[in-house]
Amino acid sequence: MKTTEELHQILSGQFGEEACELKADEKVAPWIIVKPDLIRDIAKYLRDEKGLRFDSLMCLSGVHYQKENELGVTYHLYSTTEKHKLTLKVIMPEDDAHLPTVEQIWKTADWHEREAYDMFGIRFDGHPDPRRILCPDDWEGYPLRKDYQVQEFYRGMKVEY
Amino acid sequence: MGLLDKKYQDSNIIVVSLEKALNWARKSSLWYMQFGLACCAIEMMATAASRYDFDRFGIIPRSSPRQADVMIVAGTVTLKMATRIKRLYEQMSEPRYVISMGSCSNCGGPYWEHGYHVLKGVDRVVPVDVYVPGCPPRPEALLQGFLHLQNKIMNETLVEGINPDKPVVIQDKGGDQIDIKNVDETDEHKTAQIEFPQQDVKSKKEGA
Amino acid sequence: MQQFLESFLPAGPLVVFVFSIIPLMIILVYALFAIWLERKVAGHMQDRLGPMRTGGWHGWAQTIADLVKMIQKEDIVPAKADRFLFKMAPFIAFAASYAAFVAIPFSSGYIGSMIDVGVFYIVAITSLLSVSIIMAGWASNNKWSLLGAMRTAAQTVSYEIPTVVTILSVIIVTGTLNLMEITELQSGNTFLGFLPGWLIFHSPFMVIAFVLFFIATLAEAHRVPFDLPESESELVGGYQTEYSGMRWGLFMLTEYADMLLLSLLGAALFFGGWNSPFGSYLDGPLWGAFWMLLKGMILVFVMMWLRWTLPRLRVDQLMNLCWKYLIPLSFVNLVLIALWEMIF
Amino acid sequence: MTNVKEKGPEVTLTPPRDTGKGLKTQEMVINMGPQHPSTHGVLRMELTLDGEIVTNAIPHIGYLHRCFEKHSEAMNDYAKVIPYVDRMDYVAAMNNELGYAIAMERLMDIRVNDRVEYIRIIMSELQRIASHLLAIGTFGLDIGAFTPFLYCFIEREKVLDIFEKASGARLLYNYIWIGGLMNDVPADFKSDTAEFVKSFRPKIKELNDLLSMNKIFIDRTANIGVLPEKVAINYGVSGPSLRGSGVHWDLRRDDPYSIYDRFDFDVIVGKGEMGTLGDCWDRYIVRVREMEESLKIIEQALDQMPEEGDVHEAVPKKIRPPAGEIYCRTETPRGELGYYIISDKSTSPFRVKARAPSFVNLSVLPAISIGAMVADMVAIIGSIDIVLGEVDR
Repeated sequence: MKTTEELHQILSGQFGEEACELKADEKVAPWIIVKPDLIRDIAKYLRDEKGLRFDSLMCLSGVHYQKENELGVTYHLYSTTEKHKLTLKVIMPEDDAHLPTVEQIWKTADWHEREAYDMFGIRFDGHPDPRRILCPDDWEGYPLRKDYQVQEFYRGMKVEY
Repeated sequence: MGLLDKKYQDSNIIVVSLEKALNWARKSSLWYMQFGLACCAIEMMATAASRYDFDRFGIIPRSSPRQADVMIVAGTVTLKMATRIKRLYEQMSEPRYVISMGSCSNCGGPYWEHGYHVLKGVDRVVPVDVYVPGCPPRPEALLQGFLHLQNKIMNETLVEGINPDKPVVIQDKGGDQIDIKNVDETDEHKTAQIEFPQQDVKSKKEGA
Repeated sequence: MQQFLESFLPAGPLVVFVFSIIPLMIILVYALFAIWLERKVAGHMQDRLGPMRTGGWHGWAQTIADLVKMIQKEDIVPAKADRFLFKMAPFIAFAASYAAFVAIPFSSGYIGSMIDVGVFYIVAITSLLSVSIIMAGWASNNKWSLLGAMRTAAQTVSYEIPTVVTILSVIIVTGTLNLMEITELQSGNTFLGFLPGWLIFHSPFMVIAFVLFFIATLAEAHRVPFDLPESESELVGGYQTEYSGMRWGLFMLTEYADMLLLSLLGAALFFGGWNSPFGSYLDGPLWGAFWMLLKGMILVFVMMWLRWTLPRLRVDQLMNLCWKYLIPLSFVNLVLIALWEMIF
Repeated sequence: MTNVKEKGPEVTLTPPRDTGKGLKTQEMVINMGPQHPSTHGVLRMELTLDGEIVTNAIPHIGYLHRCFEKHSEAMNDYAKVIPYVDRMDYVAAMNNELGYAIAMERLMDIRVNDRVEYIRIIMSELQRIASHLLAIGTFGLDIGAFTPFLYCFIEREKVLDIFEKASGARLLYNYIWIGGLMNDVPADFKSDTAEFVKSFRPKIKELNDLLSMNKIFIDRTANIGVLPEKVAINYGVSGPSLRGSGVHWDLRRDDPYSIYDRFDFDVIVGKGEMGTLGDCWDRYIVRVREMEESLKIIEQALDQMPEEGDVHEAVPKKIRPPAGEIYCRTETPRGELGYYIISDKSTSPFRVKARAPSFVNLSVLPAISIGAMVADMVAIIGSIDIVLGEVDR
């Protein structure tokens, strides 16, 4: 059982101060912001390191921060053996949103990453099956971006009411 | 319709009795296609189950569209699914009917405004005979919808009159009396032409 | 029967026609009744009512309405189907099961044809059914249909063996293949003073033979738990998937006719056929027909009962059951019955 | 924005094999769904078959994608999200509402009184029973047993009657609100529920006799679709599907929310009684036995429920949570339902992400279905118990 602060200590010791940044002043649970390139290594470390053992990825969500022109991915981790939780965040610029996949580390990420791609257009490098999951293959745009404009027709069917 | 579709110009006693018998047969044996889309499908199952019992009216499910008479569009029709609904409808053999069950398939329901992926009413894709309101409709409401459909079928005729391919307006006058009129095709009633992709299954070769 | 018809019908061909049409009438009336019964049985087993509206009293006209509706339905032949085979298949299926009725003794006064190889003929002609199902499945150009058809082929071919072996054990006792003679042998005499002289009471092994026969016929008639060819929850509709309207109706009719055929065969082989259960009381040609059909219907009812109770087997388990249990058991039983015959 | 078209993985068929007797065999691609009697809605499976043996299975989802997350962001009130939450997992609407209400209450630091808590617990446990009944019934239907399905529905209707009396709806209730309930339960709620609990126990036994211990049913489900513990955790499988693999994991006990810590109940896990640990039968029997545990919880809750208490006491007039975010998870009949809610201090949510248990559970399907037969495929899908409304959201 470790708190986010302790985990941040361990991570910054392993990957350097600049790799991860702790946000502890938030209301409910603190989180750690990590660099996009490092997420795969950090994830692997978190899963395999003794005493951490984050064997379960509870949730992976894409977020669009329109004001900052940024896209984010939030990872909610949990360890079924050590019983501790951790929230990781990755922030990327909107026009070049890509990060390494964690699909090989937690299989849960497979479909969640596809969903994040489908909804936000975030690309996950190294994902074995990078295609839309919910919307049809020939859908235009990324629906959950805040500036999303719905297409007028889809295969001859009017989309708007 | 199949057998005597609009072969006569005006009705006479023989035609009237025959069409009554044929209509009776069709209304008494409405087999619905066994597929559900969303929440309404659960209520559809409940209607078929013991308490409400579809079978009392001779309504049973068939899983193949070829043998089905009614398609109950039970739930939200998404744009991805709409193409399949259209295809299923085309696979059904005439005479075929469509019951739109629930607000979602009537008009988009709660998803009408922001549902970018929801078809706002299944009547944009296939012609609908009966709309059942509710979110989801109670089983009683679905049964009522079937009774309306039976009324409609009883008013069908072998002589030229109502063109079922064109949109109609139905007015319920109480009891068994209903009035059916063709209306002019407007944009509102037009069903969309769907462009089907070449191949749904991404394999190159046909197995069988 | 033929003489009776000749006494008031003028022309010879007409006599033959009426004579041969009788089983067809029986099948049609029976199918109308049995499909309604099936839905009623299902309904009452499931705490429902079943058809109630159509025709008034307990939905008695439900099947008639279904039939008239099916005639009105559009007859679809899929674009890429093999049109000839697709259209032929239901007719061959029905012809096969109708033709088999010719050797069934409906009563002491009526049998379609007194052929000496009656049982053999029935077994042979019903094999045509699986041919027609393969035709239907292949011609539909639908993969589900094809899977259903392949299952049928395997199932029918396998289950014919235990069927035939159990029939063989009856023939050891009776010494004839003619169903009329088999039935006649079962009349009159009694066992233990009160049991009718039916073959099922002949020896304990006969009971085993009947159970094996019944299981095998369930599979032959494609009823639950062996309804794999059309298993709805897996194969959509099996070989019938692409059929609509009356062509599908013919398949349905065949299925029910098959049930009756095999039940009547079971009744004739094991339950004394048209013999009255009360010795000579309520005997005679007309009562005979009544007893025969009643016995058949009771077996049909048991088939329905099973359908609404049991889940379905998987295709490999189906084969296991046949090859590993039914066939060895039926052979052992055959030997035991033969021994019983030698000793007593 | 560019129109990105991604092709799926190309299905590669093995080249035709010559069996040496002049016969050539080849694999066949078959499309199962979206309209298929046993895909529990609009799931589509692309199966590659070698004879009847599945060599590859690709699930295609999204045929019921109803834009839940977009709707949540578009609503101008947090309370308006609840009807959409209902429609997500339409078989277990109460549990979904409970999850959302708890997440919002934690974010806003709202405490509800005991009466509300107890009513919520009773409602969500009744919903669990109703949902499991549906899952069991349709599973039986997939295996080919029609009658148990209808028997399950008879019992389910009784639960729905209780809900209907309280909320006015049969399926989608909008009953559990943020900070309270829509209204108090009717006067005869206690007696109705107690009567149901009493009458339901013998029905479980009946169900076991008819279906669970049926030889054919066991043959069809034991040793099929074995989901090993490690794979299950790695895929994030939760709920009865995870417990069927023998993992003692239940959020009601391990990460208690609401007042679950006040009740005494067992976490049911699969034991591999009829075959291998983690097969379809284990997943099925976990659901059957969980219904008994739910009955236990309901009985205790009925005993302890206080008579007094205003169910609207803590309902906020204006829902304006402080800026922040929360990930809150609860145990629904299908597993771990998590809500990730980001608030930007306005009255409408900035982001609501639902971590739907069916979505995650379904993703394990290709991993456990290779080598099964087509008929097993149906059993495996049924035993995972998916609700497509939740998979696609």
